[in-house]
Amino acid sequence: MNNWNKQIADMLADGTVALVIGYEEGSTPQKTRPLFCHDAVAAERLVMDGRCTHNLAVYLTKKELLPAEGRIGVVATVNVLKSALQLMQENQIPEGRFLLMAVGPEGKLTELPDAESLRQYIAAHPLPDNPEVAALIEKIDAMSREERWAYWQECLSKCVKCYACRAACPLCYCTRCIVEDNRPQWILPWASTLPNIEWQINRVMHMAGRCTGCGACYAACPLHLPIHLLTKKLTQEINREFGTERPAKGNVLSTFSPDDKENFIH
Amino acid sequence: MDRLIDNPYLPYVMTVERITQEAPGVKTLRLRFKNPEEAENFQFRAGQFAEYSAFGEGECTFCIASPPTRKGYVECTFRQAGRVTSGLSRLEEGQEMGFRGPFGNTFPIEEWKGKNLLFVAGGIALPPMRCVIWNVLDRRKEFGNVTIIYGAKSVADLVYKDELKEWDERPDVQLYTTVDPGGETPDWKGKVGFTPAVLEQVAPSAENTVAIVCGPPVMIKFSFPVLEKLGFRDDAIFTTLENRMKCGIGKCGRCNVGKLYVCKDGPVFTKAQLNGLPPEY
Amino acid sequence: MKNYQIKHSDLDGWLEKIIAAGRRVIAPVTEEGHTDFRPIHSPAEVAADDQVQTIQSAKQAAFPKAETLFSYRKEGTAVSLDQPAPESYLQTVVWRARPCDAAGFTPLSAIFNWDYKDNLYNARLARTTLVAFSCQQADAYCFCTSVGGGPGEKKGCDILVTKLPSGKALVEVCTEKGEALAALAPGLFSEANAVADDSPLFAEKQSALAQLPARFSKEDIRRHLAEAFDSPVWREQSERCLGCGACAFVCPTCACFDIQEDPHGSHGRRIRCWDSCAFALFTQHTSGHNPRPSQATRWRQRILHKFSYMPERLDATGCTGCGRCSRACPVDMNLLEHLTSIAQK
Amino acid sequence: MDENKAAFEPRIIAFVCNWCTYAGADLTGTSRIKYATNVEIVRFPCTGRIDFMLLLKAFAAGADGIIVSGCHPNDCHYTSGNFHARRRWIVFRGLLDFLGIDVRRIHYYWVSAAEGAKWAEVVNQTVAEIRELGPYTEYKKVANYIEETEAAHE
Repeated sequence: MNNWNKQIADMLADGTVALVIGYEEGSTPQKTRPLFCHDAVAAERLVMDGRCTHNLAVYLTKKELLPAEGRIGVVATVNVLKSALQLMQENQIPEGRFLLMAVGPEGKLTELPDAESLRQYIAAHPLPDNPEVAALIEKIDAMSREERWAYWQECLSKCVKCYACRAACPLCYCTRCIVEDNRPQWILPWASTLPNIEWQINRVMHMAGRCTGCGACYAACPLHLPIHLLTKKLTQEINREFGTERPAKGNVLSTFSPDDKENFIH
Repeated sequence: MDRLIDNPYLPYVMTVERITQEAPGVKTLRLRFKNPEEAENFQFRAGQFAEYSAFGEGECTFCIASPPTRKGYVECTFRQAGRVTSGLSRLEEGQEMGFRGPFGNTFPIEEWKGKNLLFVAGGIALPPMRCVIWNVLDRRKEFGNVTIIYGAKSVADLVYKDELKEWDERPDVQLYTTVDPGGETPDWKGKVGFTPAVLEQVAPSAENTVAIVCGPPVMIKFSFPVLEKLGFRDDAIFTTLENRMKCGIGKCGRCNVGKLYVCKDGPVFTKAQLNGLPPEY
Repeated sequence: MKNYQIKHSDLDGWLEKIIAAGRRVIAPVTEEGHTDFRPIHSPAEVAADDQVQTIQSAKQAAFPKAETLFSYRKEGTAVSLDQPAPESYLQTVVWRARPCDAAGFTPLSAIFNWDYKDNLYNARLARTTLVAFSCQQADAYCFCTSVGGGPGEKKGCDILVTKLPSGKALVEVCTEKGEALAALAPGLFSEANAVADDSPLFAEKQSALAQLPARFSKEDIRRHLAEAFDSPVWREQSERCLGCGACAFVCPTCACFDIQEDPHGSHGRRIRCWDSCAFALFTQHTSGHNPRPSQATRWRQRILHKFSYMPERLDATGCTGCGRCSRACPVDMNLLEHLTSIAQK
Repeated sequence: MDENKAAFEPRIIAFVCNWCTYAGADLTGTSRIKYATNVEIVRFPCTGRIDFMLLLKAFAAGADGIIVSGCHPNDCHYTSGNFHARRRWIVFRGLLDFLGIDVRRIHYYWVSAAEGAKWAEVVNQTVAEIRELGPYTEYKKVANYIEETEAAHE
């Protein structure tokens, strides 16, 4: 047992935390999966390494899974921390409820009890940009408009509307999603090309300036549709137009600057 | 229309013949078959339900509220709540809509011959019972005492007001209407109190009696123990379940309670049956 | 029905004839490293036969993700209805399905016909010919042998092709529809013997199949499930479930659907589309009341429906052991693992 | 301009704010300025209230071009609705372009209540440009598509 597993087992045993969400070995050696530890024994199963890619922050807003009392520990990757911080900024989770923990390279456990410590940790551990994603976006950007339309039309015609992209995203926490509204029925609820495209446009627009770029939407898609390119592209646009700084409260689209560009408005 | 294949999702086209505003947000539609041949072949029994279409909005499930003893039309009573019920509410007399049915099982009325009948209903749940009540009243001599206890939130929320008056005036029906505390008007002559409490007060005899209970889950929950106290056996208590459904024909996968499909094995269940089912309703 | 042999190298020629006959052919196609069923127009588009399985099942041939139930037209107060003619459904060939795909049509047909007959599904299925290829490999998610299937199982196939080590393929024709497909390329086939249990051909076929020992039996599962409704296992297994519909949509036997409206002013269509019991809104009443209010109760429904209710009511098991749900699950809910743990409780 | 394009009458949907552009369009009429009749106006309280989905719905319903117009910056009846809208359109345009949706078909304008003549001008200009682009068939094709399993759709 790693030292950090032992530390977490102790926290569960002495009641410092009522539940710990982390990762365990998955079905195949290539993957891990989320694990809910309710007791010290289960903490032995916790792992943390490069295979841990699920964004566990998605569970932080699911009240039915969380004990009513006590703190909840999360053995988190940087992507999880980023999403958790965003959730705090959007007032979706209270600061003291979760004890986020990062595991360092030598198995050192760092406790990040509040938003400020999260901010500092995230700043100190910048994630490299994924060159594959950047290359794909460049490839699509280089296409003619007609080619881009053909590309996305073909790609999104395959979508089966399982909403795994929505379910896996920590920031898709609406209790009633636009696709479930039927008065009016904004987006037709079955899987076919146009409603699929409209669904993605909605998902992505609602992520504007909020997306932390973790790629959970893409990882969750059973058809491996590159929908993360849409959020990534949007983030690029926002960075270019409005800078990389995000408002501390609210989001890019709930604010404005009188100097925003308007070369497209006549 | 030529039915190319027997398509179980293809509704009958019905004409809205009469619209009655029963209570705020609650309407009864009387529907007649557009095609007389379909009317001729149409049969149903008390307790069965159907799928009602407002074309352009979708389909919705309600019981058939008119009795099978009244031929030539069917009626449904519904509260306007979502997209489809709003669409149905917008229909005007003479307009056409869809109807798919009848589906589900029935109240075993034939087995009730010679017995006393106790109806306990709350709010918008009188419609499934109304079908049985009129069926019974149309064949009044075959049954014993008929007692109806009907409660609603307020006086305005009572449905079938004319029929309630008619039942009240009949010497062969005991009718108790009640409204929740605070729901009464100054000239309200009925009872004030929740339906289970009124049931306890009226205390009908369980002797040779069948109880039919329909209402919101909370009313059913509190009525069952009262009936038990009054001596009703579990197989003498009938109710209907109202799980969400889309197809009505045992395929879409929504309405099952354990291994039973409400749309096929229900909607009518005895309390004895419910005792053996998981609480998925 | 007859058995034939065909050279491996002639399989593409046969497929070409099938395409030339004007059938809609869907077959495994590999794009960006992922293989799934797609409509094809040439044998060259078909993926190399080295993958265990496609992402989605073959059910889409008879149960598309969205289809028209009927259309309506309003004129004044009147409404007229029209419905799809079964003749308009395309004659479809599913090329290189797996035996577990073919097996899925038995429970699907049971659901669509156990009481009322769903003739839309039936008409599509009647126009679908399944050419399954025996599995030469299995992966960590496969468990067909635990639920009554097998890598060389013919049930549900119109034709089962087994590539033999000899360079020939054994073509077992199971139905008239299958025979019609073989008849499109008579020159490519030579007749083969019946595959009796003790024949050399049987032994040769067995030698070409993936080895997959059964891990449990359907009966074990069903026996345990009879007492399991209130078990804590549902919550334990479903804690990480995200409540998406991936498992249901890739499943060869999941048939739960939604009925929706496609209005365009005075005319429109009623649509049937795939739905999933994992969605919270699946059973939610208009009032907000939900008979299956948590992910744990929805996971329980999924397992009980497939392994308890369907066997009891429809005499069919809602699982062919294809493992697609486990492969598709974003959080690695492994059905084989979960069933094994239920069977061992 | 070839014959086909001349015969094509673009269908333009205009989403406008109540306080500036709608009043401006009203002024166009009362000033008896003649302009293209291809436009159908949908009035909103504010450009900030125009959901991006409405633009997509307009295309799906058969629009060949879209006009979005409201108060000039600093003239918003609700102080900042048009600023919020402007920011939303910046982001939205970027996304649509990446998806290959033809952003040349969506025209944004500021038209005040006093600019009746400008309204006539922007409509005429939009109609001319959309006429040049031709009907937006590639979007309509997708809108009416449901499945490839029926012969009728082949």
